[in-house]
Amino acid sequence: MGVTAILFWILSSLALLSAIMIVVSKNPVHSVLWLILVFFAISGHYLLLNAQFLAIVNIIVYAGAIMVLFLYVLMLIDLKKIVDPQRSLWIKLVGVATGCCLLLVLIAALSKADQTTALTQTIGGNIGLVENLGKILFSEYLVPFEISSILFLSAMVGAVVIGKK
Amino acid sequence: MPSLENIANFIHNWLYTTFNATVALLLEFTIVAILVIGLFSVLGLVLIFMERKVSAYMQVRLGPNRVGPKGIFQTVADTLKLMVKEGMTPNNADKFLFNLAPFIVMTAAMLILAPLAFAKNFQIWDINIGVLFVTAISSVSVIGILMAGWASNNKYSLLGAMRSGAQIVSYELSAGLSIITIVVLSESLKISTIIESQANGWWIFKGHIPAIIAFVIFIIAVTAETNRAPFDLAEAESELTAGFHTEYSGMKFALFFLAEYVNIFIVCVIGATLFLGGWMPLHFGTNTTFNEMMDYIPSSLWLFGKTFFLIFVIMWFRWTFPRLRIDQLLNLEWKYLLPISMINLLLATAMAILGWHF
Amino acid sequence: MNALIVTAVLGVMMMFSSIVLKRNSAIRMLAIVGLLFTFIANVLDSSGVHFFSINIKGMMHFDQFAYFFISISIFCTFIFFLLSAKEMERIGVNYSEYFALIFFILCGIILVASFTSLLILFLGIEIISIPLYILTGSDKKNLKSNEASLKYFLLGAFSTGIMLMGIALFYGSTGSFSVENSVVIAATTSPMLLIGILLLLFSMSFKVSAAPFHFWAPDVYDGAPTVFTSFMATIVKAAAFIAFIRLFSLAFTPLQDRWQLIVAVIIALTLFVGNITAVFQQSVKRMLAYSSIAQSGFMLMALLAFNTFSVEGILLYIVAYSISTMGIFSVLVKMKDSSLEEFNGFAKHQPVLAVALTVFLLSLAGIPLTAGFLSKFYMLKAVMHSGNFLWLIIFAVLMAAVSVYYYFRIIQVMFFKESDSNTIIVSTSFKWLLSALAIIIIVLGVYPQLLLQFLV
Amino acid sequence: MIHLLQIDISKAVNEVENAGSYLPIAIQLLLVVGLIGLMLLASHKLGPKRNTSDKLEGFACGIESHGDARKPMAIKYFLVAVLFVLFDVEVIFFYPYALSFKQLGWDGFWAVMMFVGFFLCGFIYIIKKGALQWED
Repeated sequence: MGVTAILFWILSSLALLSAIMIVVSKNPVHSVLWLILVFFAISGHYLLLNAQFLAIVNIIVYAGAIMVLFLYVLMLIDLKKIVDPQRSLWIKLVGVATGCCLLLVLIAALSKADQTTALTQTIGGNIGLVENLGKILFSEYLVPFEISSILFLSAMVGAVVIGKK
Repeated sequence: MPSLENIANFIHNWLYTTFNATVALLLEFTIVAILVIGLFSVLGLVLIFMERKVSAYMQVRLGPNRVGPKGIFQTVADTLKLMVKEGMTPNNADKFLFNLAPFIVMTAAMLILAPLAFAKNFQIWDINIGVLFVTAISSVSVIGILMAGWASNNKYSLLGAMRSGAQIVSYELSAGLSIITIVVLSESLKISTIIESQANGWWIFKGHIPAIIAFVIFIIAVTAETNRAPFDLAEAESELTAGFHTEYSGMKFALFFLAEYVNIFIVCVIGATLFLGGWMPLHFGTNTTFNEMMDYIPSSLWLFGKTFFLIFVIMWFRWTFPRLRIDQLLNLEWKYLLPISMINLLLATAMAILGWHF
Repeated sequence: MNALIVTAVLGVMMMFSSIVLKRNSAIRMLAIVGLLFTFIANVLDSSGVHFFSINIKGMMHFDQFAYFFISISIFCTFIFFLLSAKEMERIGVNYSEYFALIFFILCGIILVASFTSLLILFLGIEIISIPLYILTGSDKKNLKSNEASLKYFLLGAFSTGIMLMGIALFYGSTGSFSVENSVVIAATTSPMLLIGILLLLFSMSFKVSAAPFHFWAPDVYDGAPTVFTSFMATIVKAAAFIAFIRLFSLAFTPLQDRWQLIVAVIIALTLFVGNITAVFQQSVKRMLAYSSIAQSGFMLMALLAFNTFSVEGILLYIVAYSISTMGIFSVLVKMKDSSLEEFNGFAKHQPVLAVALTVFLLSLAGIPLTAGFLSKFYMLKAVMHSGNFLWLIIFAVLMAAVSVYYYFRIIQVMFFKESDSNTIIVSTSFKWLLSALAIIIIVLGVYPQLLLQFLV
Repeated sequence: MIHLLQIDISKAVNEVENAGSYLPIAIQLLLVVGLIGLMLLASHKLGPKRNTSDKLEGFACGIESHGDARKPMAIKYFLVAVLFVLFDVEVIFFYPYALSFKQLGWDGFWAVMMFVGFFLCGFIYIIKKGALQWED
């Protein structure tokens, strides 16, 4: 097992553990913090794939910006007032069963995929470097890039409609 | 000429000739570790002392003058005092988050030190996305602040943290945009390349008006990002006691305090690196005599000189401008700095495409 | 491409309209005129007059079907504006923003009608969804509207996540975002691709509120302001269908035998759940929500069989369903609440409207001589042509019979119940418009070629 | 040229050519966490521990604190955070552009201008609507 593989397993188990903690924690603020840890683990994965830009963006936008937004939202609502609705055990079991089904299907499919041999692209793959990504983004994928500005505009309008009195 | 580069080279070569590769690597790690810790303690002490003395002289007083000659050991004494103080955790605080918050803030501050170049070829970690890395890690420290405010379960803390969060994230935008202006001009995110691109003149001179505008905006934005006066309404003593770290005491408080000063140091180093040429000496065109004279000054002195000049400017602000209200603060960023820096960036880009800069 | 840019620019214009224009009627006029202009731009585009020359790098493809569908949705939005734009004033103060969001939604609709790359599909779906979350929650004082918005947002985000996972798996196995048969054929054996298709199928079923994924629909349709429900349940839903069908007909036909049965089961479930639950509803709004689920069962049949019947059928279905549902909603908006009692003796007070409503309801139920009947007929015929799934056809007919019950219940209370003296006030132009729509439904029911001739 | 750690890592960890360049930061992270932990531990050991309930109460300048501090905050902060997320994404898009604008030339510039133009529209809209106005 090489260093990459060891790192991969460490990061994966960190990500999975924190993801489970997000769901399990009683306090939503704790969940947010576990989520940040997940993002860092995912960023580590991106780095293993040599996708630097994604790794950094993941930290800036998700771990930085969106988590701040989440924390603000949590501070907007009165956490004390919210009584955790008592879901019946049956519902919980069904939820777990469904999740496990999806997991099973995904594992079954992915284990047969031929991509398993190419574990990570640490060597050779350099499309994730910032300048290469820029070249692709502003030429090949220019149309989706421009269209995404409409998405941002509608989000801005939404923020004003919802947030402003 | 004993420059930092030569010393580092010497140590490196000596290590690798004396020991085998792995041991040498480990030893190097240890040396770097000791250096970083040393830098930290020295930085904290020096900056706090400097702050006190600068404020004192601005207000025509003497400042600390009892402990040691001219009071230079005052901060050492203070640090020792903070070390042996009791670190309390309030009863109704969220214990875990309360203790984690200073950790995060401090860790973020110390991680940013890694890609900074302190002298010619003297850098812990020269990564190809250096500037981006700095932006990324600095965007995380706000989480620590919000966490501290929320976990304390104190109204002052929470209010301070909310204000601080809003302020930091807002000013991050224009700070980022002015950083990108320099990235556009030097076409690299790597700190060493950015510095080398200024060999024939610093960006603030070469970059025409866009670089100057970017520099001004950068200084304003980082002053706000480090919660310094006149943007210190997150910890406005007269209204919010101490803002998000009201409940902190002892070492945990010291960590927040230290992180604040380390952050000031870091942003000033970045400002010096991006706009003022980092460790590059001041060069004037083809005036070789002058240039060689300047080269004679060690590169580390150049960087620290520029950095401490910027730190002094930021401290100067504190005693010059009155504190802003939160609405003025957000207006300044959203209505003025953000659009200006955005248009400024486009201007710089157009200029760079046309090749108008030197 | 014309229409896409025009709608985007119009969206921006509508954003600023409330700052420039002070009167709501002026804003409304601007929106209507803008929509007319968009329609013209789109028609010109389809006949070869392109306003802009943009290299779209093969990420979108505007074929005749796409142009036609875009025209239909612009036309339906136009009708929607004429019928209910005035009612939006009552929801909140952000009158112009609602129009802006609707224009952005139209942008998304144009994207999903013409994508050939999964990136564009994703962007389109998101551009449709995000304004919808906001419109659903636009009645900020109303707790139900807030709840619906949050529910819609959470479930919508979840389904988008599943969709992204599907796209990722698709990309992982084919190495391309391009929605083409050849791409899929090259990777048919990959199990990752199959899972990707499955996840895409599920997330798209969510977006069109097909049965096991329909739970959000009744609550959201019920909670949202009625005006926006009528937009969501018709035009937006039709766009989701077009995206669904486009995705599967362009790319996944080589693997048809793998997913066809799942689709058939989804259709059967959708028909069953929609129709049976609709029977028990007391609120007309909620009943229409379930009926819209039931109708999606029929529309999904186009997915089972790709042939000329299904292509013509789905367009006819969209027109018939959208116009009828919008017509009913436009009356419902004007009522005090949406209970069935509100319709008591409606025929006495508003005979014209009552007749028009009857035509709409008959069309939804699929009674001959209306467009609704023909469209259902086309869909069933399409499935018949594909050869399999006879059981589904029988089941669908059975369920259509069930649907007659709850649609006729409204007709019955309108004509045969005593009124409680509550009348609604409508303008003459509204009556004219509604009658015209009823006539369109009947004309299309008799002579569908009037519409379908444009498809050639 | 020596970057104290950089150069040797790729020798020591040959297998991870590119990802290996992040090892220094990982080590620095461990180091920093260890150092801070040590500092906290030291002060914990050195400092006195005399806990009284009065002392551990929330600080409210000497007066008794009323109610829970975690009260709902003004929605203004939320608006700022939402807009920050949107604009932050825009700023992020500039990084790849800043590194490749030379090759992209004017085409790329106009593309970015269009993107920024849309954003500026949104920006003006926000200002005009007073979404960032602190006082209503």
